[in-house]
Amino acid sequence: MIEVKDITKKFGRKKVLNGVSFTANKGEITCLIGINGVGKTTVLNAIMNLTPINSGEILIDGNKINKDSYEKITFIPDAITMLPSMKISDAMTFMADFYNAWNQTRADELLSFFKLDANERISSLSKGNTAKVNMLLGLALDVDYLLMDEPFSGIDIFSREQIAEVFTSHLVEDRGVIITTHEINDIEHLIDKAVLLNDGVVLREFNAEEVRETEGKSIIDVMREVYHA
Amino acid sequence: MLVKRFWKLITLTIVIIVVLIAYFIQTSLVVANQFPELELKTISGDESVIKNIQISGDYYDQSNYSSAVMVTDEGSTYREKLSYFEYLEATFPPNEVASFKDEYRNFMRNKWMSPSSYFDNEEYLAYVGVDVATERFNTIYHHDYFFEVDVLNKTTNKSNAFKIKVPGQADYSDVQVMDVQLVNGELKVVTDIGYYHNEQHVYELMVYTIDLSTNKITGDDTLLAVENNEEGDWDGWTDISLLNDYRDISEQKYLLLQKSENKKPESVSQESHNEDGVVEAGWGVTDRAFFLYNLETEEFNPINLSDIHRNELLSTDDVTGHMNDSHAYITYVIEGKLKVLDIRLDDFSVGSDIVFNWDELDISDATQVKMNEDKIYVMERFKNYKDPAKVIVGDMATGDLLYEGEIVMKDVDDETENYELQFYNMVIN
Amino acid sequence: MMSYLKLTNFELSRFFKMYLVLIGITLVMQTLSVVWTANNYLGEINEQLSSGSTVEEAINGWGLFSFDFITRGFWFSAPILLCIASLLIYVFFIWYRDWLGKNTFAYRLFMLPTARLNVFLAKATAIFLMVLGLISIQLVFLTIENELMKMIVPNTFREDLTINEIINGFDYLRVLYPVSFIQFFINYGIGFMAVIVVFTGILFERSFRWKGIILGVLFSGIALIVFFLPILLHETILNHFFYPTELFILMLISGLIVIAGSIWMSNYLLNKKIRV
Amino acid sequence: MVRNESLRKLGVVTMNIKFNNRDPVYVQVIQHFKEQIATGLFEPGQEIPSRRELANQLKINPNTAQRAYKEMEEQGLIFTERNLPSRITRDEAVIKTVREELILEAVNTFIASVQSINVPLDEALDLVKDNFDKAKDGQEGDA
Repeated sequence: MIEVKDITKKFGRKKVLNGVSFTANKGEITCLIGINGVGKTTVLNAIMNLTPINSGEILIDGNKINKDSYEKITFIPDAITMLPSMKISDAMTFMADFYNAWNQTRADELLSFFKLDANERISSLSKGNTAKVNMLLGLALDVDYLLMDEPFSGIDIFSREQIAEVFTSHLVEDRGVIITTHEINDIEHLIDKAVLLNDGVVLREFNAEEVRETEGKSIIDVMREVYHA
Repeated sequence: MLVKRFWKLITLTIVIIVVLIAYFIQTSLVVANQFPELELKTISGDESVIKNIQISGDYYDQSNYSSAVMVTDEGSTYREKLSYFEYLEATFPPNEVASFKDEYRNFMRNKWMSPSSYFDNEEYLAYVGVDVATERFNTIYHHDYFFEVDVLNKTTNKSNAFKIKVPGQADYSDVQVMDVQLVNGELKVVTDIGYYHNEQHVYELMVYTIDLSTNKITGDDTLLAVENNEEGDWDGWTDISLLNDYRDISEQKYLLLQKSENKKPESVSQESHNEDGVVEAGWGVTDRAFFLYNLETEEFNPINLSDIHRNELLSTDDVTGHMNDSHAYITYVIEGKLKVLDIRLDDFSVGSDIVFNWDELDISDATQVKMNEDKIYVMERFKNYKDPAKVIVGDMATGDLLYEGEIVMKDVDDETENYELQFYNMVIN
Repeated sequence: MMSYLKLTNFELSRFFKMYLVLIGITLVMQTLSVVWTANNYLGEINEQLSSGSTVEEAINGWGLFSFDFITRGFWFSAPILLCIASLLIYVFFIWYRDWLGKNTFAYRLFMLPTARLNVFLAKATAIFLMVLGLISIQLVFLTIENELMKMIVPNTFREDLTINEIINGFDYLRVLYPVSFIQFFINYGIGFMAVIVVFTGILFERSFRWKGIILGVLFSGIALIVFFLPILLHETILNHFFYPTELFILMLISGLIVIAGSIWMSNYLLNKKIRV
Repeated sequence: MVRNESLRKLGVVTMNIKFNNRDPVYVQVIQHFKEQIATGLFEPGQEIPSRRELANQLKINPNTAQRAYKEMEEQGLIFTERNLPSRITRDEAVIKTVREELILEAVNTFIASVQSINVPLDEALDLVKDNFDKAKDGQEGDA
C-alpha cells in the first residue's frame, strides 16, 4: 500500500499541495484526477522522491522510500526518460543493467505487443511510439507499484487503445497502479479508485464501482458535482 | 564480457596509467641525470680535516638548468633533486643555523635563517631579528624599526620573546643585525644602521645592550660612524665594516672592525661591491685602520700595524678577519701569497706572519677564507670543467699545509662540459 | 560499486564521441602546426642559402629550429585551450543535459536502485578521467610530433629537445605536467576538489533553482575560505607560525574537508532536496 | 447487442459491451451474461473467458470482472471446477429463472412505458404483435 499522508508542497510562495492524503492499494488502479494545476505530477514526483515535500509523509508498504524501493516501485513520467541517441535496445540494455527487477521476457513481449523495432533510435520515434517505449521500460520491471503520469495525453487514438489494453492485461495484474489524468473518458471503466484533486487538496477519494452502485453516478457526474460546487 | 562492456573505461584508465607512469619515470631519470655528481677529491694531506665541511654553491649549465648544490666529503646534494617535502622545508644549502630547526622546532618558528641574528652557547639560544613597520604620508614613507628578540633557555626550555623599537630620532633607511652576543645576562646586538642626514648618507656601527631581566634597551654604543656625500661630485668614500665572521654564532668577546678610506681612481668610475661589502677592484684604498672592541668591558682599541703590513694592506682588496678565544686574525692576499696577521687579544700586539703560497698551490684570488679553531680553510669560488675549484686546509700555528683537494665531477662525460659552478660558502661544523 | 562503475562507463560513453572529436582536432591541428612551422623555417633558411649565405650564416640568422618554435605557436595551444574549455563547459553540461530537452534523463538516473551519490561520483570520475586522458594523450602526441619534426627538419638546423625540455620551455605546460609526482597530485587534486565543489553548487541550483544559485555561490565561497584557511591564518593572525610541511599537511586536511563536505552536502541534496 | 455464431472462437466467447457510466460495471457484465444465457448464445456448460481475458476484452478493471464472476457464481449462473476454466451453468432451473427474470424485466419496462402514455392494453398488444414479427423478419434478413 502506498500511503500519502497530509503532504504539502510549495513552489516559492505558491502552495501546490496543501495537505494531500490518500492511499493506493496493491492490485488496484488508483486515478489522480485534476482538471487543472500541476498537483498531480507533483504527487507522483513526491512519491518517487524526485521532488522534496515541505511536510507530511509518504510510506510504501510502511517504509519511507530508499534506493532499494526503486526495485519495488517505478514511475513512468509523461516524457521518455531515455536519451534520444539511444536505440530502443540500448535503453532496454540500460534497464537490464541496473535493475534486478527487469524482466526481459516481458520486455520482449511488450516489444512485439506494441509492434516496436528494437533497432530504432528513440529520437526518430513517433509520439505514440515514444510513449509506448516509455511505457515498456516501466512495465517490464517486476515491481509492485507502477506510477504513470498522463499516459494518454497527446498521443493518437490507436496508441491510446493499445496502452489502455495494457491496464487490463496480466502486465499490471496484482500490481498497485497510480495514474494521473485530466481526462477520464479513456479509463472510466478501468479504474478502481478515483482521487479528485483541485488546488492542492483532495476534494474526494472514492471507489468508482461503489459510487455507481450506491449513488448511481458516473465518475464524471461526481467530478461535475465536486469541481463545480 | 566485462572487458567488452567497460572498454571505454578500461582503455582510458590504462592509457592514463601507462602514460603517466612512463612520464614520471622518465622525468625522474631526467632529473637524476640533469646534474653531475660532484666529489671532494683529495690531492694530498689528511682527509679527516674535511670531514665536517659543507661547501655550498650554485650549478649552472648551458641548457639553463641551475640548482643550488652542496658538496661534502661524502658527495654532492642538489636542491632540485631533493624530494618534494625536503624541497619545501629545507633551508638549502644548510647554513650554520639550519639544524636549529630540527633541534628547537617551536623556537625557530617565523625566524629569519640568517646566522648573524643568532647566538648559541651551552645554556642559551638567542635571536634578534629586525622587523619594519612602514607608514606612508602622501609620498613620504616613514619606517619604524623593531628588534624582535627571542631568547631560549635551554635548561628550562622556556623562551623570552619580545619586541622593542630601535631607539633614535633619525628616520632610519636601513637597520641590520650584524651579530648577537650574550654577555653577563645582557644581549649585545651589533647593528648596522644607515640613514640620511643633511644630504649625507650616514653609516653607524652600533652595539645595543638589552637587559634580559627588564626586556629594555639599557645602552647603546656607537663604534664607528661615517658620513658620505650622496651627491655626484664626491671623489672618495669611507667604509666601515665588521670583520668577524658574520656567520659565526658562537661566543665572541671581541669585535674586529675595519675603517677604510677609498679614493676614486682617475680611470675607473664604476662602483662595485662584493657581497661582504668589501670594495673590490677599481678603487684605490688610501688608508685602512683596524680596531678591537671588547663587548664585556666596552673598551675600544686600535690595532697598531707595522709599516710593511700597512702598505701591503693598502694594495690588496681581499681582507678578511677571524677571531678565536685569544687571537684575532687578519688575512689578505698579496703577490700570490695568503698572509695571516696574528693579533694577541691580551695586549693587541701583532705576532709573526703566517704565509701560504698560492702560486705553488695554483689557487686564484677569488676565494673564501674561514677559520675554525686552529685551522684555516680556503676555498676557490669558481670552477668549471677545465679548472676545478681547490680546497686547502692549513695549520694556523705552524703554517703547515694539512690538506689539499679539489671539487671534481664523478664519472665525467663530454656532454656535461658546459657547466659552471660558483661556491659561496663553507660551513665547518 | 558495480553501479558506480557502470554509471562511470555510461557517463564516459555519453561524451565519448565528442571526446574523440577533441582528440582528433588536437592531433590534426598540432600536426599541421608542426608541418607548417617547420616548413616556414626551412623556407626562410633556403631563401637565405639561395641568396649566397653559408649554412652557418643562415643558422645565425634564424637560430636552430627547436620544438619550442612549435609550442609557442597559436595552432599548437589552440586545441589544448579548446579541450580545456570544452571540459570546463562539460563540468556544467554533464548535469544540465539530464534536465534539458524533452527527455529528462534525470528521472531515470534518480530512480536507479542505487545510491544517488553514485551518480554524482560517476560524473566526477568521468570528468576526472577525461581530463587525465587528454593530458596523457597530449603527452603521446607531443612525442609523436617531436619525432615528426625531426623527420622534416634536417639535423644541421635542429636543436633536439626532450619531452621534459619541451614542457619546461613553456609555462602552462609546466602546470599541466609538473616534474614532481606530488606536485602533479596537488595540481590535479585541487582541480578535482574544484569540480566537486562546482558540482555541489550545481546541485544547489537544481534543488532550489534561483535561490540555489545564491546558495551555490555561497557554498563555493565557504569551500574556498575553508580550503585557504590555513594559509589565511598563517599570513594574518598566526604571523607565519607554520613550517612549509605543516602548512602543506594543513592544506591537505582542509582540502580533504572541502571534498568530504561537498560530497556530504551533495549526498544530502540528492537525497532530500533535488528536483527533477 | 447482437451476437453471431461466428464470433465463437475455439469455445471462447468474444464479447463487446457498450457500457453506460452510471450503473456499476459489474452489474452490467452480469446483465450481459444473463441476456446471453437467456437467448441461448451462451450454451449450458460452455467455457467462458477467464477474469483476466474478460477484463481485457471489455477494457474493464480486472477487479470488476472478478466481482462480476463472483456474483455470478453465487447466483449459480456460472461454476468453476477445481482449476479448470469457469463454465456456464448446466442447471436448467437457473437458466429458466434467468429467462423469466429477463422477460419479466422487459415486460415491466413495457408496462411502465405504455402506462405512462395511457395506451389501452389491447391496442398496445396488437401493435406489439405486428411489429415484433416485422422486427424479427428484418433481423433475419440482415443476417
